[in-house]
Amino acid sequence: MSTTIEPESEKHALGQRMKRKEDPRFLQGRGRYLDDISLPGMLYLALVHSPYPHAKIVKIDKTAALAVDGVVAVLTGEDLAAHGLAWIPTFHGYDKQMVLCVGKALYQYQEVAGVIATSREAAVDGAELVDVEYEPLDPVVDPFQAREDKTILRDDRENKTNHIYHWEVGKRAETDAALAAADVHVKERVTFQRCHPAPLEPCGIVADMNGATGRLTLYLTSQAPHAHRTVVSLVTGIPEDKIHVVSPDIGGGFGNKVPVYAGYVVAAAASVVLGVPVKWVETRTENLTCTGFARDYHMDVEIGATKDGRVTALKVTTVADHGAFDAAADPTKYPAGLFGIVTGSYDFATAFTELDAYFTNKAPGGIAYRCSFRVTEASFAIERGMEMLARKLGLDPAELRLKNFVRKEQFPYPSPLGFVYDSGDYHTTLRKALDLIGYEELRKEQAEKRARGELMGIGISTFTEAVGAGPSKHFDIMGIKMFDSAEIRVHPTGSAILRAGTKSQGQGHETTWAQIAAEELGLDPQNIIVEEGDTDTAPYGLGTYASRSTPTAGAAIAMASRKIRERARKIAAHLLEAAEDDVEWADYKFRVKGVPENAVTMQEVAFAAYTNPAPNTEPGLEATFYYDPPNLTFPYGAYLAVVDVDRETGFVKVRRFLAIDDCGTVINPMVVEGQIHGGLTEGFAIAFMQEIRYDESGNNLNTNFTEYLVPTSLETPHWETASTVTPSPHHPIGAKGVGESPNVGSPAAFVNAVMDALAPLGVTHLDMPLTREKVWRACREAATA
Amino acid sequence: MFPAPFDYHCAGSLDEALALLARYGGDARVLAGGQSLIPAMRFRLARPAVLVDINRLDELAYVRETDGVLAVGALARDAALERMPRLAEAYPMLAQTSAVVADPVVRQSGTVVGSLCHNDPAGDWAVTALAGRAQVVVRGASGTRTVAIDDFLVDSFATAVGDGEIALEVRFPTPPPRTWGSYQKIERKVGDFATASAAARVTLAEDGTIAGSGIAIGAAGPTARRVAEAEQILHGAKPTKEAIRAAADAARKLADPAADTRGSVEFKKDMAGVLVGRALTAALEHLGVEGLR
Amino acid sequence: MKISVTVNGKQYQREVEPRTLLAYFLRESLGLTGTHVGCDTSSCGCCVVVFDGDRAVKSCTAFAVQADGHQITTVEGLAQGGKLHPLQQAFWDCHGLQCGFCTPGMLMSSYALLAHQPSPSEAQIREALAGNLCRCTGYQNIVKAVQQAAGELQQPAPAPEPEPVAS
Amino acid sequence: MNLEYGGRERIDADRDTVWAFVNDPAKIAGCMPDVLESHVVDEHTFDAVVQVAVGPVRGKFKFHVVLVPQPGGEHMDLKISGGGFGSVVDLNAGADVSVQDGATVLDWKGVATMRGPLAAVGGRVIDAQAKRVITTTFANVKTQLGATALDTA
Repeated sequence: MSTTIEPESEKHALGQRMKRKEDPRFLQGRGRYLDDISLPGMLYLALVHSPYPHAKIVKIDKTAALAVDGVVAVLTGEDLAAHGLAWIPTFHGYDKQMVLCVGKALYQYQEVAGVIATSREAAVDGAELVDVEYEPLDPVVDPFQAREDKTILRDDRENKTNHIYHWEVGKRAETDAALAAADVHVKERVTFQRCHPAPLEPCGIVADMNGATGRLTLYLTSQAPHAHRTVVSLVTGIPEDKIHVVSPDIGGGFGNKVPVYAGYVVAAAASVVLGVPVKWVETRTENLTCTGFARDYHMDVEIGATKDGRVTALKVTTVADHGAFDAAADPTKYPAGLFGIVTGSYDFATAFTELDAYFTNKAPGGIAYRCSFRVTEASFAIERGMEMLARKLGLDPAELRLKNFVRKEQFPYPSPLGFVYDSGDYHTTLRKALDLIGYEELRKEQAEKRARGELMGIGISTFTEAVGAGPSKHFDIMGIKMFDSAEIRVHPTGSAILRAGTKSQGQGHETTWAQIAAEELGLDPQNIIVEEGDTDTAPYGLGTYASRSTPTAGAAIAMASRKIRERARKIAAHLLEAAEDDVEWADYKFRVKGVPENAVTMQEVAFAAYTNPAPNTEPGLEATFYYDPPNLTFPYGAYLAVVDVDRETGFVKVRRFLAIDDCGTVINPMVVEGQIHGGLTEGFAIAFMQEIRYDESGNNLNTNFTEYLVPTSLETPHWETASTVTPSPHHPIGAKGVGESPNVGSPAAFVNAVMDALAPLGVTHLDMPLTREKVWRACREAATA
Repeated sequence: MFPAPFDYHCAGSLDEALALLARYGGDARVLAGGQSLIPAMRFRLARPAVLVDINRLDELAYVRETDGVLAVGALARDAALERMPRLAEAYPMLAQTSAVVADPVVRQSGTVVGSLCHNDPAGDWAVTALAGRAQVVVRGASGTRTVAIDDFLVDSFATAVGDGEIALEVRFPTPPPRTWGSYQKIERKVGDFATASAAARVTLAEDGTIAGSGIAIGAAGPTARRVAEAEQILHGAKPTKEAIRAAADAARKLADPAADTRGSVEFKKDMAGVLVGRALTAALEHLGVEGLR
Repeated sequence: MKISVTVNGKQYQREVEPRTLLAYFLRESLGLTGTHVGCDTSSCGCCVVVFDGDRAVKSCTAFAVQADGHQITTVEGLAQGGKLHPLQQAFWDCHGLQCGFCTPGMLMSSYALLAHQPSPSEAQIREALAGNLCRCTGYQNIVKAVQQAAGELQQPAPAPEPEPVAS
Repeated sequence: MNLEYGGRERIDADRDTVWAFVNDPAKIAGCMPDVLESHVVDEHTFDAVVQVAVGPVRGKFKFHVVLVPQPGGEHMDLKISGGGFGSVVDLNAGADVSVQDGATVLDWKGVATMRGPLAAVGGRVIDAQAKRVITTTFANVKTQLGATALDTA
């Protein structure tokens, strides 16, 4: 049943539109971001990049660079090799990647050398003068060409092939048979272009090797500080206690700040060698050309259905372009992430999906850009497929979806590709969306417009995500299980400190985490301070990405709070002079059952915990909880886009966009709306303008913000939002996570809307981004055809 | 990124600026708004040995209407026009241009004259200046000369301003009665250079025929181009759908754009025509002509 | 060369290299790290500061030497007498920020807008902020915040009790 | 990014003179515009440093030029590789020398491939420059040969 949580009392912290506790420092320029950190004697690192996408490094001459005033050192791949740092393992450890080019450059802008100097300017002056002699090789930029293995890009690997791995799940034979038997059948290649998270704050590091203590402190733009410390320890052999990772305020991450990058390693190595702090802050060009990209999936989508519109089978065959190294950020056992969510919100009797990944002369990556691992690609594939099926069947796309949704009584729903969806009420959510936007009227208006030859489209996307990785029996990264953690200490006067293994990058954990604890403990969220990102003080956790924070750390916070509550009950019984079993927690107080006026507050209990502890009980009031989720959570939504297309110029005007999200229990509606606005805007950008494109000779064509297009306040549509609430049955507070749903669900809504607009012209599919020229060309070809 | 080292001179007077430019010749660049120059320097594509900063020359920061021309000084920012009261009524083409150059923050530093001097093939002001029959006043050691905009725009990123010279002001003739103009731009997003752009200005005679026009297109060749053929087609013609279509086709024919990430040659040529058509339609409809759609 | 510049009402005299960009001068010579740098192409607007009270300037696209003799306002100069500026208060009230990186530039561009246009329409606000990029908010709450702040600043009476400034 | 150029020059000199001229690195070097310094490496190769100056973009480009005459004395390839601004330009041009109604005709076309910051940021700037360099070079071949032809007449 769908309900909206209403605060029950002024004390109720959960579900409140509480203003963010982190904001005052950001609003006054008092945030502390990586580049704000400056240490005495600090040197600066600038990197030299290869202009060639594929070339032998013949020789590197440092002489001129070293002669530059202020230049202290120049490091190359050979220099790092001497310290065993020429190569580092990739994210999931299946491949290794060069830190600085060793022998070969494998993609344009790959890091070739590092120049360390006394000022940023001097470092760049030096980098300009590092003389690198290249012997150009033919680049392979197309994964379908790479597949032919005519040129082997990675001769450092045992297997002399560009093929990285094959992955499949589902029933191949059964699915093929069902597709062959289907009355109606659609098949289309749907490409999700290479794009980039491009957070406004670039990645960076200040590495500080303290010779006196032998301790290496790394201030790092890190979404996963603990994981990074462990990786550094494993790679360098430095004991973990001698490494201190501090992730300061982060200016947006979106997955970009999960991997380890060359600049980090070179700066750290330089600090170890030189014994002084070294700072590296990447340029925007470095961010867009070297650090983790996302998507680049080429998906053949095939759906079978009965003539009355019941889907029978789904098959998706994917070619993935991973670039020069297999640095995709996916859990170890899931090389294609959670792509198995590709059956979406629909009840398929059978399904099969397989994927092959290839090396190309492009930047490495394949990170979870504002989405759970590969869930955006999967959602786009199925939602485009359903749209094409509706067109082929001559059915209204909303009707087709209502016909095929998993029904609410089917939850927990085992999907044919191996997930067990926790909860959902897809019919209610889509119907609410159709009512709110006035779907019937819009279809009427569209019919009239079409009669006049005008192009108007309505696009639907009813996606389901799989987030919150994850249960330790399935999910790990380099062996580390993907649980997360919380540690809460209640002070004598009833204020508290809460630390978690996650790391906010703008999501507002300092506020929402406090709200969860406050709700569970009956304390004032304003008096609960939240700390994250310091590996010396935070409990161990794998960090914030893939919408995992609320499902994992959010749960840990609730559980740690309940542990405290159980301890507190003993103290309360002591104060109330009642038997522990007679003491109940109700209305944010401990009360003697049947005698509600006989009660003590958590503040009173906290004070007693330090001043008057119950006999034979441990003094103090704190708890730690490591939460291993029993399952993923499955947030979902129903999105509707309305567009008008100018057939003369190909311009698409997004007239309306309605997003209804169901992320289970809502911790802070204001923060949730903010997350949705932001995710929709990134989805809009990907649908219409954002792409990392390489030309046939391997040049990256989108190397800065004049070419990698981020929409401004003028292009960005006005967003309409609403919600339904279907709590997760297995999460302590029923929350599912929301930060990424809008970026997962919206691209298909936009593209479906434009394709619906172009339907009278017979256009069935165009790949993103839907630039003016693409739409213009489609209109013109239809006109001349 | 950080610029290469350079010597900086802040001119206290126009004569001082000219003297500095005369002294350093080709090694010196004038720094006005700096919105194209400084990013180029940050990428070290531009590495002038000397910058001559004219930002202290407040006497050049004017936009004034005198004897039939709107004179825009070398230090007048785009925003100064954008914010000018009644500009939209008196100089619609300029007002519309001033609202779409680069982005609103860049416009608070960028200058109109600087944009003309940079002469990016996809820049906005050159297009409007051509359609508006503007003139540029250039001063050097040898004196002051006035150059018609058509002669001013020499080649992509090249103008009639020689080493040691400064473009002092651009002059837009005040439109005669029964005249209206429009600037149309297709950009991928705010802050982008034009994928295609067009400016059109038409004057109607008493009898309702077209007495004269100025039509130009941008991002359609090494520099902005006047579509003379379209101007001839319209001269003395009745303002009809057909006339507009013919003018638009002339623009399509003339356009010789370079393919880039903004679009193919084919797309840009067609957009040149579409935008000329839209600019003319907008201008004529404002003048009360009906039945153009 | 030596420059003399007034930032947030305080006068500074510093020796700078001509090529030093204003953004880095503010951040590193004056320690005012609220002004951020997010790109090299004058696109993102994280570095916007205000010259002489009403001109928004991308300080990564200006040299420190150009600030000589000017009055500069940065995000650190908005809050007065322990109270947030109505723009800051409105951004907080309306959830007009998330990661906070673009926020200083957004605030300063809004500040310059209101200096010229005290009661802007939503369309005018969207136009005026189109030189500042944000990856988190989708702009909607930022626009709402600027409208609220404009309203507050129009009030003759002082705005309703703002939150105390956390230091 | 790839840029394509081409052109045709009618030259007042006989075919053999033209063929000899375009095969002489010293002479071709002399035809390149804005050459600051050049030296001939061997009978087919020369290096040149060219002053690039387009709008705000000013700097030096180093070019390595190889002339590859094809047997038959009618077609020759020019391979020009160069660099500057941390970027790379490779230019492959081909020229056909033929006689058409009395005059010697030089047909040429070239493709320039650009990599690095220039391609990314200065593409539109450098396009104009590359076009100018190669067009002027072949135009100079015509004028210089024309001149010599007249002198010897």
